[in-house]
Amino acid sequence: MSQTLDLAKIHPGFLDPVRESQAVFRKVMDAVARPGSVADLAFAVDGPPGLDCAAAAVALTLFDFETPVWLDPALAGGEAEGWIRFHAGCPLTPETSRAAFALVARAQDCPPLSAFNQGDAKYPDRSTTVIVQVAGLEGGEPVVLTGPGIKTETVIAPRGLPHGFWEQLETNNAQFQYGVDVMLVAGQLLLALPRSTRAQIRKG
Amino acid sequence: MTPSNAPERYYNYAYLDEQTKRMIRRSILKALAIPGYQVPFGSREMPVPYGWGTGGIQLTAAIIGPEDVYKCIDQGADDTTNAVSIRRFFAKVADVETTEDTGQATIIQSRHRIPEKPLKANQVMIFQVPQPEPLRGLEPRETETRAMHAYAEYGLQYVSLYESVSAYGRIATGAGYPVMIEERYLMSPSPIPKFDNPKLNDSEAVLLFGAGREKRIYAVPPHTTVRSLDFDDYPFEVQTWEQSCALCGSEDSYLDEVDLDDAGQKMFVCSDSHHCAERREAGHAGPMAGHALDQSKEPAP
Amino acid sequence: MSLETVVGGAPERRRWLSVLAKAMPRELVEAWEALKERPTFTALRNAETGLVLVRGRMGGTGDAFNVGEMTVTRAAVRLPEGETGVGYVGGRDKRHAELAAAVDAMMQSPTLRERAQELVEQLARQQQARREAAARKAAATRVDFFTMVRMRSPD
Amino acid sequence: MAYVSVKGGEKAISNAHRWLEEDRRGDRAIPELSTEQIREQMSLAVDRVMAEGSCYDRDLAALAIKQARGDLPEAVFLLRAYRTTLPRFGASLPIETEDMAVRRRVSAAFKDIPGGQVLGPTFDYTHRLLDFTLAANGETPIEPAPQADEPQAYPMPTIASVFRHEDLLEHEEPTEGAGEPFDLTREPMSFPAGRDQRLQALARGDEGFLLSLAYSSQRGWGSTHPLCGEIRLGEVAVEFVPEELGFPIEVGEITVTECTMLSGSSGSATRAPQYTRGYGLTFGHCERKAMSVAIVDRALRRAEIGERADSPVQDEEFVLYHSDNVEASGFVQHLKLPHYVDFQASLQFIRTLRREFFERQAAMKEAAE
Repeated sequence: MSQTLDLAKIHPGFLDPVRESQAVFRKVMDAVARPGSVADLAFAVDGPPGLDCAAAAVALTLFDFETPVWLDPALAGGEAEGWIRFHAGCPLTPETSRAAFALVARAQDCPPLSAFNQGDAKYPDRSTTVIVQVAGLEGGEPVVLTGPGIKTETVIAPRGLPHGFWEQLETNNAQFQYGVDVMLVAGQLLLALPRSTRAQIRKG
Repeated sequence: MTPSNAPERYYNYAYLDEQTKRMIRRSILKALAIPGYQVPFGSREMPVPYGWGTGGIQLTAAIIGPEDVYKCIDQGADDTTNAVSIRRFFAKVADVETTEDTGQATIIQSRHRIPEKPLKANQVMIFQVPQPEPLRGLEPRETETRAMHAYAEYGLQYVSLYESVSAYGRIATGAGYPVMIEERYLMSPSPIPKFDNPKLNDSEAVLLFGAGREKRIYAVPPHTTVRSLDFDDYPFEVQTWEQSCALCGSEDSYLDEVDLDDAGQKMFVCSDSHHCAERREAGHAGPMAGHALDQSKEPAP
Repeated sequence: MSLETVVGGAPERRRWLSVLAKAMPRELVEAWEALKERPTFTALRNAETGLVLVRGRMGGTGDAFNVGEMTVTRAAVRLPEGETGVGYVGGRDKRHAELAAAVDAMMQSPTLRERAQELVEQLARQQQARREAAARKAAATRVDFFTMVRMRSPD
Repeated sequence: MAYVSVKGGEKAISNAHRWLEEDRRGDRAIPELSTEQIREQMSLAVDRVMAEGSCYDRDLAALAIKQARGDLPEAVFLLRAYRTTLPRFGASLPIETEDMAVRRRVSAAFKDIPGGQVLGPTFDYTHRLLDFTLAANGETPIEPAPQADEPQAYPMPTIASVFRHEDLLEHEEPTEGAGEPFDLTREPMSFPAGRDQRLQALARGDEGFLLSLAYSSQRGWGSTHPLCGEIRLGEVAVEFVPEELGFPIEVGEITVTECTMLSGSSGSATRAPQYTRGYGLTFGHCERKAMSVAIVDRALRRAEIGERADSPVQDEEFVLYHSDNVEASGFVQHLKLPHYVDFQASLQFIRTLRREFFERQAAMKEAAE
C-alpha cells in the first residue's frame, strides 16, 4: 500500500460532487460522441499543480477504486498524485498495459499508444483511456477527422503532440475493435479521439 | 448529534449512488467509442422490475441533471402506464422538468418507438432494451454469441433471414429488426418497429441503449451508419398503412390499431401521441376526430 | 499465524467491541441507562447504515466466495477528555452503534474504564446465557445410539 | 361516432395504488400485523427473503413481507432494491462454519459421527396434520423446549474433519494468494464461471428453481448420485476489518444453513478414487435450499471432475442465467406491459400471409375447375 497522505496539503476537489460530476460527464459524453468537438470545462475544479483543469475534472468524474490509473512519472510523488489518490481513491499502477485510465502530463513524453491495454477480441471495452495534456487545442498542424459522430469531417489542430502521434492514431484506428481511446486536454478544454475516429494530417 | 433512528427518507440525487453512476458513465463512454458493441456493466437492482426499463432508467439516472427536460414514452405514447410511472420517478428523484413535447426534451427515454419528429443534436435518446443480443434467438449461449461478435461472424443471422425469405417470400421480422453499425457490429435496435429503423441512421442525437436485466449498455453516436440487414433482391422496407390516423389524419406516421367492437370495427391512430396532438392543434383532423380537443391539451405551465 | 500478530496486540479491544456488537440493542440501552454516571459524547462521524459483504468458504474450508450482504451501522464518538471510540454493529439501529462507540471510548479512559468494563461483562454474561440455553436445547435433540466415550486425538 | 384522446394513465395509477394499500390491510376489524410478529412468527419466510434478497436483516425482511402481502418473490425484490441504495463498508472475513454454534446437524453417511446427530428445531418427523389449536384465538400454550444437563460441545467436528485422516473425501484448502472472489453485484455474469461466481449466484437463487434442478439431477438428468454428508444450522460470527482499526472485530452473528453432498468419483490414472462434494451455504434456516444448492454445485463441477455434460443442471449458462427470481419475475411479468407497437408489426405480417394464402387457394381452385 502507498504511504499515508498528508491531508493538510491536499487541494480541494469538487464543491458539489454530485452536480459537478454530472455536468462534466455530459460534456465529456458529448465530446466522445462527437470526436474533435471541444468541450469547455471551465466551470469545474482547479486542479493541483501539474494537472490541467479539464484533466482534473475528468479524473474526479471517472476514476475510482475500480479503475487502475497509470500516472505519468512526472506527476508521481507530487501534489497531483496525492490529490488524485485522495479524491478519486483509485489504485495507481506502474504498468501501462493494466491501466483503465492513463494520465499523461506532457504529450511529448507520451508512451507509445500501443503500450497501453488494447482490449481483447471479446471485450474490446477493457482498453485504456489515455488522457494527454497538450500545449493547446489550436495552432498546430491541421488534422482531418472522419468517422462515427462526425457528419462530414472535423478539422482540429492541437499543439505539442510528439512526432508520429497521428501515425500511431491511424494504426490505433486500423485495428478497430481493439484500441485505446484518447482525450486531449489543454487548460479547461477537452476533445476526444475514440478508436473509431480516423485522423489524417491535411496535405498541402 | 443527529437524532438516532430517525426515519431515513433520503435517496441520492437520481437514486443511484455516485460510484454506480461512475461505473455506468465509464461504460457509456466505451459504448460510444465502439459503436454497436455491447459493454457489460454492473447493473443494479432498481425500484422497478427487471424488464420494465431498468436499463434505460440506469442510463437516464447516470446522465440526467437538474437542467434537463425529460420525456418518457412507451409504445410512442406519453400516457401509457409504465411511461407515466417512470416519468414520475425522475420528476421525484432528479428534480427535473418533464415534458410530453418531443421538441422541448433534452433526454427522451423510450420503449419500442422513436418519435416521429426528427431528433436534434441537443437530445439524447435512451432506449429500454429487453434483449440486447440480436443473435440470441438463434443461439442461446452468451459464450457463443460473444465469439461471433468478436470475429464478426454473422453468417448465422443471414442464414436466418434467408430462411425467412424462403418460407414467407419476405423477411418476417417486423420489430427488433437487426442492424449493422458501421459495417462492423450487428446490433439489436431494441423492439422498435422496423418502421423506425431508418431514423437510427445518421441521427443528429446521441442514441444510448440499456439492458438492465441482461447487464449491457451500447450506443450509436450521431452521424453513424446504421444499415438494416437485407438482400439485393429482397430489400429492406418499412411498414405502411392504407389508412390514415383517425384523429389527426397523418398518412406517414406509425399507427396503432384500435378495435372498437367485436364485429370488426376498428380505427387506426398515431402511436406517437405527442405527434398526433401537435398535428390536431395545428388544425389537422382525421376521419373520426371529435371536437373536444381541449381535454387532450396539457394544462398551461 | 496467531491472533496476536493479526490484531497487533488489541485482543482485549477486539473482544469488547465484539461483545458490544453482539448485544441486543435493548440490552445495551438498558445497561447504558443503568450506569451511575454517563459521560457525554459528541459524534466524530454520525451513525451511518451500510452493508458488509459476507463471505463464506467453498466447501466450508476452501477459498472465499460471496454469500450476500448484511446491514451494519457504524458510529464514531469522542468523549470530553478526548478518547475516541468506534462502534460497528449488525443491523440498522443507530443508537446501538453510538452507544457501542461510547463504551469503546470509555474502555480507553483510565477513569471510566472500570465502569465500562462492568457493563461489557454484564452483556457478555447475557450472551453466554443465551448461547448456553441454545446449546442445551440442541443437546436435548441429539439422537444417542451409543453410550461409550469417544476418544479423540488432542489436536 | 367520434373519438378524442384523454390522459387516463396518471389517475388510474394513483387509484390502483390506493386500492392495493387497502387490500394489503384486509379487513380492518382484524388487528394489523406488526413486523415484529412477522419477524418472530413467520421466521422461515423471513429467512427465505433474506437468502434470496441477498441481504441479512430480519427486520427489513419482515417489513418487505408485510408490504408485499406475503408474496415472497415480491418481498425479495423490495429488499434487493433497498440494498442498492446503501453504501458498502467492505467485505467480511470468510465466516468459519466449523466454529458454528450448531442448533441442528445431521449426517446421512454414518449412523453416528463425532458430535452426534442433533435434530434441532426441525419439521422432519412432524406428521403433517393441521394443528387446529393454532387456529384458536389468543395465545396457544407452549411448553419451553427441554434443555439437557450438558450443553452441546462446540466446535462440532464436520463431515470433512471426520474423513480427513483417510483422505477419502476431497479436502479444500485456501489457495495461497487467491484474488478477490467474483462479485455478481458489481460485475455481470462471465463465462466460464468460477466456482466462487456459481456459489454466489446459487446462494441468492430462487429456491423453487434450484429445488427442481436438484430433483432433475436425482432423477437421472445429469445424475450426481448424491448422499447427504452433512447439514448444519446455527449461528456464526461475522468478522470485519474496519479501516480505522486495522484489525478484525465481530460485527454480529448470523444464522446460516450449510450442506455438504457427497458423490463418489472413480478417479483417473493420476487421481485416486475419492468422494467429491457439492456445497451449499445460505443465509437463515433454508435447508431445502442449501441441499438443492449443494446438488447443483456438484453438478456444475462436471468440467473440473471430467464428466459429460448433457443435462440442464450441468449447464452453467442455463443454470446461472435463470436462477435469479428478481430477474426472472421481472422479465416474465413485463409481458403485461403494452406491446401494441410490436403486435401491430406482426399483425400486418400475418394478415399479408393470410391474404396470400387465400389467393393461392383461390388460384388453385380456379386452375382445377
